Amino acid sequence: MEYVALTVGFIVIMAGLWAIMTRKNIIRIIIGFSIFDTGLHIVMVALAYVKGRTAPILDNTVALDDAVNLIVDPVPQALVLTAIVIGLGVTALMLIFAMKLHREKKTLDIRSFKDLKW
Amino acid sequence: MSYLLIISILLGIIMLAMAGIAIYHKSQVVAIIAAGALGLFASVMYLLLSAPDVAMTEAAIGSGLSTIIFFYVLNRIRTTDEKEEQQLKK
Amino acid sequence: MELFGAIITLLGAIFLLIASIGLVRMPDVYNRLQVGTKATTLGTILSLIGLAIVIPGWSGKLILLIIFVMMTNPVSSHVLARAAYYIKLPYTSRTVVDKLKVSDKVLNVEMEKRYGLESKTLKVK
Amino acid sequence: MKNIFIIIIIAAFGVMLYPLFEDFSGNDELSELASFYAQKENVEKVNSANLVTAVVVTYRGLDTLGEVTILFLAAAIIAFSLRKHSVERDLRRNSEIFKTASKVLIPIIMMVGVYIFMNGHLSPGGGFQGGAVLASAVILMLLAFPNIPFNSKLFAYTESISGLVFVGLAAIGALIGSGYLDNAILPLGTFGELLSAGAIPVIYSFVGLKVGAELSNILNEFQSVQSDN
Repeated sequence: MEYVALTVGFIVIMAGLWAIMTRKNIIRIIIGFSIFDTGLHIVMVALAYVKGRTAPILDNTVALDDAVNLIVDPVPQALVLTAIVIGLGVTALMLIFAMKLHREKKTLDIRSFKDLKW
Repeated sequence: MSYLLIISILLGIIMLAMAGIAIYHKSQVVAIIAAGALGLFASVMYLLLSAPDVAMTEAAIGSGLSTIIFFYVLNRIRTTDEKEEQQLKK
Repeated sequence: MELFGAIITLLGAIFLLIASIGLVRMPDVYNRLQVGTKATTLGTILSLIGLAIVIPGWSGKLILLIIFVMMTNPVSSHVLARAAYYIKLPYTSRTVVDKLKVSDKVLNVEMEKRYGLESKTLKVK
Repeated sequence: MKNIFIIIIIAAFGVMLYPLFEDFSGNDELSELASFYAQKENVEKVNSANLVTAVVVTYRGLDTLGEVTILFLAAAIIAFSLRKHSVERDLRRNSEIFKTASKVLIPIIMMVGVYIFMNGHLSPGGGFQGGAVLASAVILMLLAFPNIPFNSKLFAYTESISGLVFVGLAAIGALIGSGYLDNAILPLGTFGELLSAGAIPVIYSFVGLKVGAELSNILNEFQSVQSDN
């Protein structure tokens, strides 16, 4: 199962990169960025998985004494937790700038923004 | 073949299809909704990988709030475009 | 007892399956929304009741969940159908009656009588 | 022609990623760091049932602080970069069903959010998830009552006070505990109860309030953008 998740994560990352590089509409580029983000999170969580174990929450089913042999790795999960929230903030920022670009040029086509091109 | 493996393969196929729709569909609205659905299926995948915390966060933020802000921006851009068209007609 | 709960959960799953078949099968947005709301509400509630029978310790939280589903699901589909109506999504050719048009007209006339013309829409700053 | 270059670039990226896939042979046991966190004496030092919460709040607390700072910066830049020339615009009237139902639902959703971040050390959940649920209650309010006077000052004050309490509790941990963001400044309690794990529920609740206020502010900015000129 973790192999499937890892493969899917990699392909989703590639799809996001492809969308970032080939699409012409800025909204589509931002969608590609969020797809890329999701793929990265899947890869990180899949790397934390340990075969046949449960979530890192100690309760009646997971004994405190034997927790080392029963739970999956909590550290990448904690990192992904913060990464998702940061991803929302960054996406909102990108969308605001897309809106400002649209206000300047009245278009969202990336090919019409050539101000820095000599 | 355990049933978890079959479920995860099905989920993976659906997620790849969602990514394809999000990149290549003509309508931007459908593309945004497909990106949100990708997040939703990813949260089910996190649940299979025994990460319930991450699954909750992804379901609330990745597929809920980010879709909503995409739609706000899309609505804003569409209304300004409509206003300009009306001005051009005048 | 466990078997009974499992049977009820299976019944809920069958309702959900029928709902998803109807979602593909129905001709326009409004019919799809109707199928997707009624059958999924009943299916979800039945699955949760079955779960509560199997594991009685969770029944408090599950009853809260059932109340929440019963409140949110119809309201959200009502809002969706209203939005779809006002952006003029097409009906099927077999639609016969449009009651919202009539009631909206009545409401608008009444509102104009009471508050004047502006009350048709909402002014937002 | 251009697409071929892009395909080559992506293929190169894939080749870079491939060793990660090749070396991954399916973990059979925990890594060294994680098994340190999961040992009995170390779990009892923190006394939090949810190990992810323990990692987020205490062991990796500085990461959380940086994350909250980044979110604050994003919200601040969004608020700065928008002009505020609001004009009136026409909206459809919301239906009575929607308004009444949202009046009932908004307190329930907020309560669920508070429950999620209060129980972050016992069950799945925590500050970020609870904050997101709070923000979704706020967006339901914004959709149901679009001309409600949105008190953004209240949210700003909530946000800054929560940030101050977060940093202050961390500094108290450095003063009287064993280090910055130490959770043993409050009594640890018994394992698995609501009032246990020292300062973790307090810190995580304030993180949840902060995240909820920031996300609500971002959403309100996006809503107000709809009607500017």
